[in-house]
Amino acid sequence: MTPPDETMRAVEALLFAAEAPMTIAEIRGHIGDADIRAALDALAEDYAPRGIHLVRRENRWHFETAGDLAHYLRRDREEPRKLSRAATETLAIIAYHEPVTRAEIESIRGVQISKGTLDVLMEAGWVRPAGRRELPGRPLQYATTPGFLDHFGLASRRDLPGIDDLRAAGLLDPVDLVMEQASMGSDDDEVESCNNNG
Amino acid sequence: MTPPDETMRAVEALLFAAEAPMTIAEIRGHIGDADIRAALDALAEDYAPRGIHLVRRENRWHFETAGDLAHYLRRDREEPRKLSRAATETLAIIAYHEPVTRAEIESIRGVQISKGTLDVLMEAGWVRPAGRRELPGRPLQYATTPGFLDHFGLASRRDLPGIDDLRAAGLLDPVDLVMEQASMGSDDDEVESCNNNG
Amino acid sequence: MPETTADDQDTLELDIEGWEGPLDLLLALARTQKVDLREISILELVEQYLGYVENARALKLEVAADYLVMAAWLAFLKSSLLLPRDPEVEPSPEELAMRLQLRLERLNAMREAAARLMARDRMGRDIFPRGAPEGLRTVRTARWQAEIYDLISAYGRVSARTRPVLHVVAQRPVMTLETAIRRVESMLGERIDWAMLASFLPDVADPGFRKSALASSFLAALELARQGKVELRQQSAFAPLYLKARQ
Repeated sequence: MTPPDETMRAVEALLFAAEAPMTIAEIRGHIGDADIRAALDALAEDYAPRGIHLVRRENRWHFETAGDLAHYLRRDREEPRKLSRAATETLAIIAYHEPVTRAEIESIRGVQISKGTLDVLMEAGWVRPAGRRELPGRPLQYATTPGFLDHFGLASRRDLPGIDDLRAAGLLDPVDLVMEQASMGSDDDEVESCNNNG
Repeated sequence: MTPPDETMRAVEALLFAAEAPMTIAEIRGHIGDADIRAALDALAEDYAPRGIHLVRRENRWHFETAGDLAHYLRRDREEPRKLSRAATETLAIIAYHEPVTRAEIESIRGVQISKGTLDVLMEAGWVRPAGRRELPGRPLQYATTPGFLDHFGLASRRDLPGIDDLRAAGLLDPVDLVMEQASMGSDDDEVESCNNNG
Repeated sequence: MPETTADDQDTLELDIEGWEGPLDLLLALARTQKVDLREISILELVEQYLGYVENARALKLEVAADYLVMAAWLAFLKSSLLLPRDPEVEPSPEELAMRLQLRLERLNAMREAAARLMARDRMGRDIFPRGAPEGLRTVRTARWQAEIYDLISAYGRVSARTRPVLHVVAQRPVMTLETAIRRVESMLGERIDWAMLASFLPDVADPGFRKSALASSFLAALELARQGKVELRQQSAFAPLYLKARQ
């Protein structure tokens, strides 16, 4: 790579600052009489190994970022989001009953689950499809993943407290139940709020 | 000039594609763990002889055209806003003294500043309100913005022309408003306007 | 130096527009003395200023008040500098003179700084950023969060909701119409004579449940009468209602 001469530097700056690709005639309009074509070729060669390329489309020239670096130009940002109640309940049912079909989850929950709920759990990496049940329609079954155990700090599913433990802990309290029933109607909204959340 | 490594190419592409100058932390957000600073330094060196320069403004980096090529790039009729003498002097006073109150600006210039002067500078994105001075009346202070450094091609305020000499000569010492008022009769109004300000 | 201009036939005006106030005028006068403002003679500067303003007044020009205030102050400064010193007076005239000189230096410095700033290569005029940046994208992905407590309490909630263990519904103090019909119908079969409606009610203390049972049993009586299974008799409005199975 030789040091660029004045024409190369001018063409380089011009194309960099240009709002659209330029023809050689347009470049000459700014820079005056010079071997624009030679400068373009030299620049294209200089930039070949770099993160920016000088590219010709039809008869217009412009700079663009190298194609193999495109993935750096997008940034993945993780944002913490709280799992909705519908999703948490669904996850709990899968954890306690796996492998379990969607129909079974709905029967246990007593409420239908929206499509998004299982998607969220799979996106989170906590739930996976676990084969099909040998029943008419061969419904898909769901089970938890090792990532699920990891996230909740469980050595195995047997570490989940049983129903008696839950009752002892007051988690089957009828008071909860009354409130539960009062708020049952809002279950669909939760799915909504889960999607809008964050 | 050595062939650029992957980090250099990625930083190069990223700053090239970015719509605004980026901090090292922002660059790392896209590229991940790597010696970004070393890559920036190497790139700045690579580009030094070229028509495009890699430039640092405070803690942000970006590419821009080389200053000596201005005559190829100047756009017809697109003169940046022509500033009044009052506005340019006010801008200089803010830049060299910041943070500075309106009364201090008026004391240095020896005249009141008209209402529009600060507005013009703020509209241009060069000046911002910078908190209040803990004085009676709690007058608003003004300071420059990153956009100011950008526009005037300054790496930081330390880069302001002649600032070290001016400081050494005591010409940037805080303005002693009380003494100034004692020595010059016409300053009462200025203090008034300072208190009414903001 | 600004010139006086003939505006119309009578009034002459000092070209005050040329100066941004007395300090500006002073600075211009000082620079006619010396480029280095630290070497100017303050006395000479005062003379120049007073002469300038005097000249303007001699020409019957309108001179703005702040120029006159400055003139008065400078005249005072001049006499202080010339008269024998009064050590009681603070600040001393020399110090006042030094301060005036510092102000002029300061204004001059900022004026020159402004000029140097404006002469720099400026973004959008001499220096350009990339004209058509591709832009960077941020793709937001959710990192789902839930605690083990959320999980097990959710399961507790689901269980509580669906397990028959909790007879919460049966405890509600209500007798449904269906129950009342079955009950009245079966009790009628065991009786031959007229019997008051009240005698068909269950023997419970809960007044809420009694009220519900009474209402439902009354409706049951009407429904059974409609079906032709019972005869009803009442002496007058609000009198006790008697039921008897129809044979």
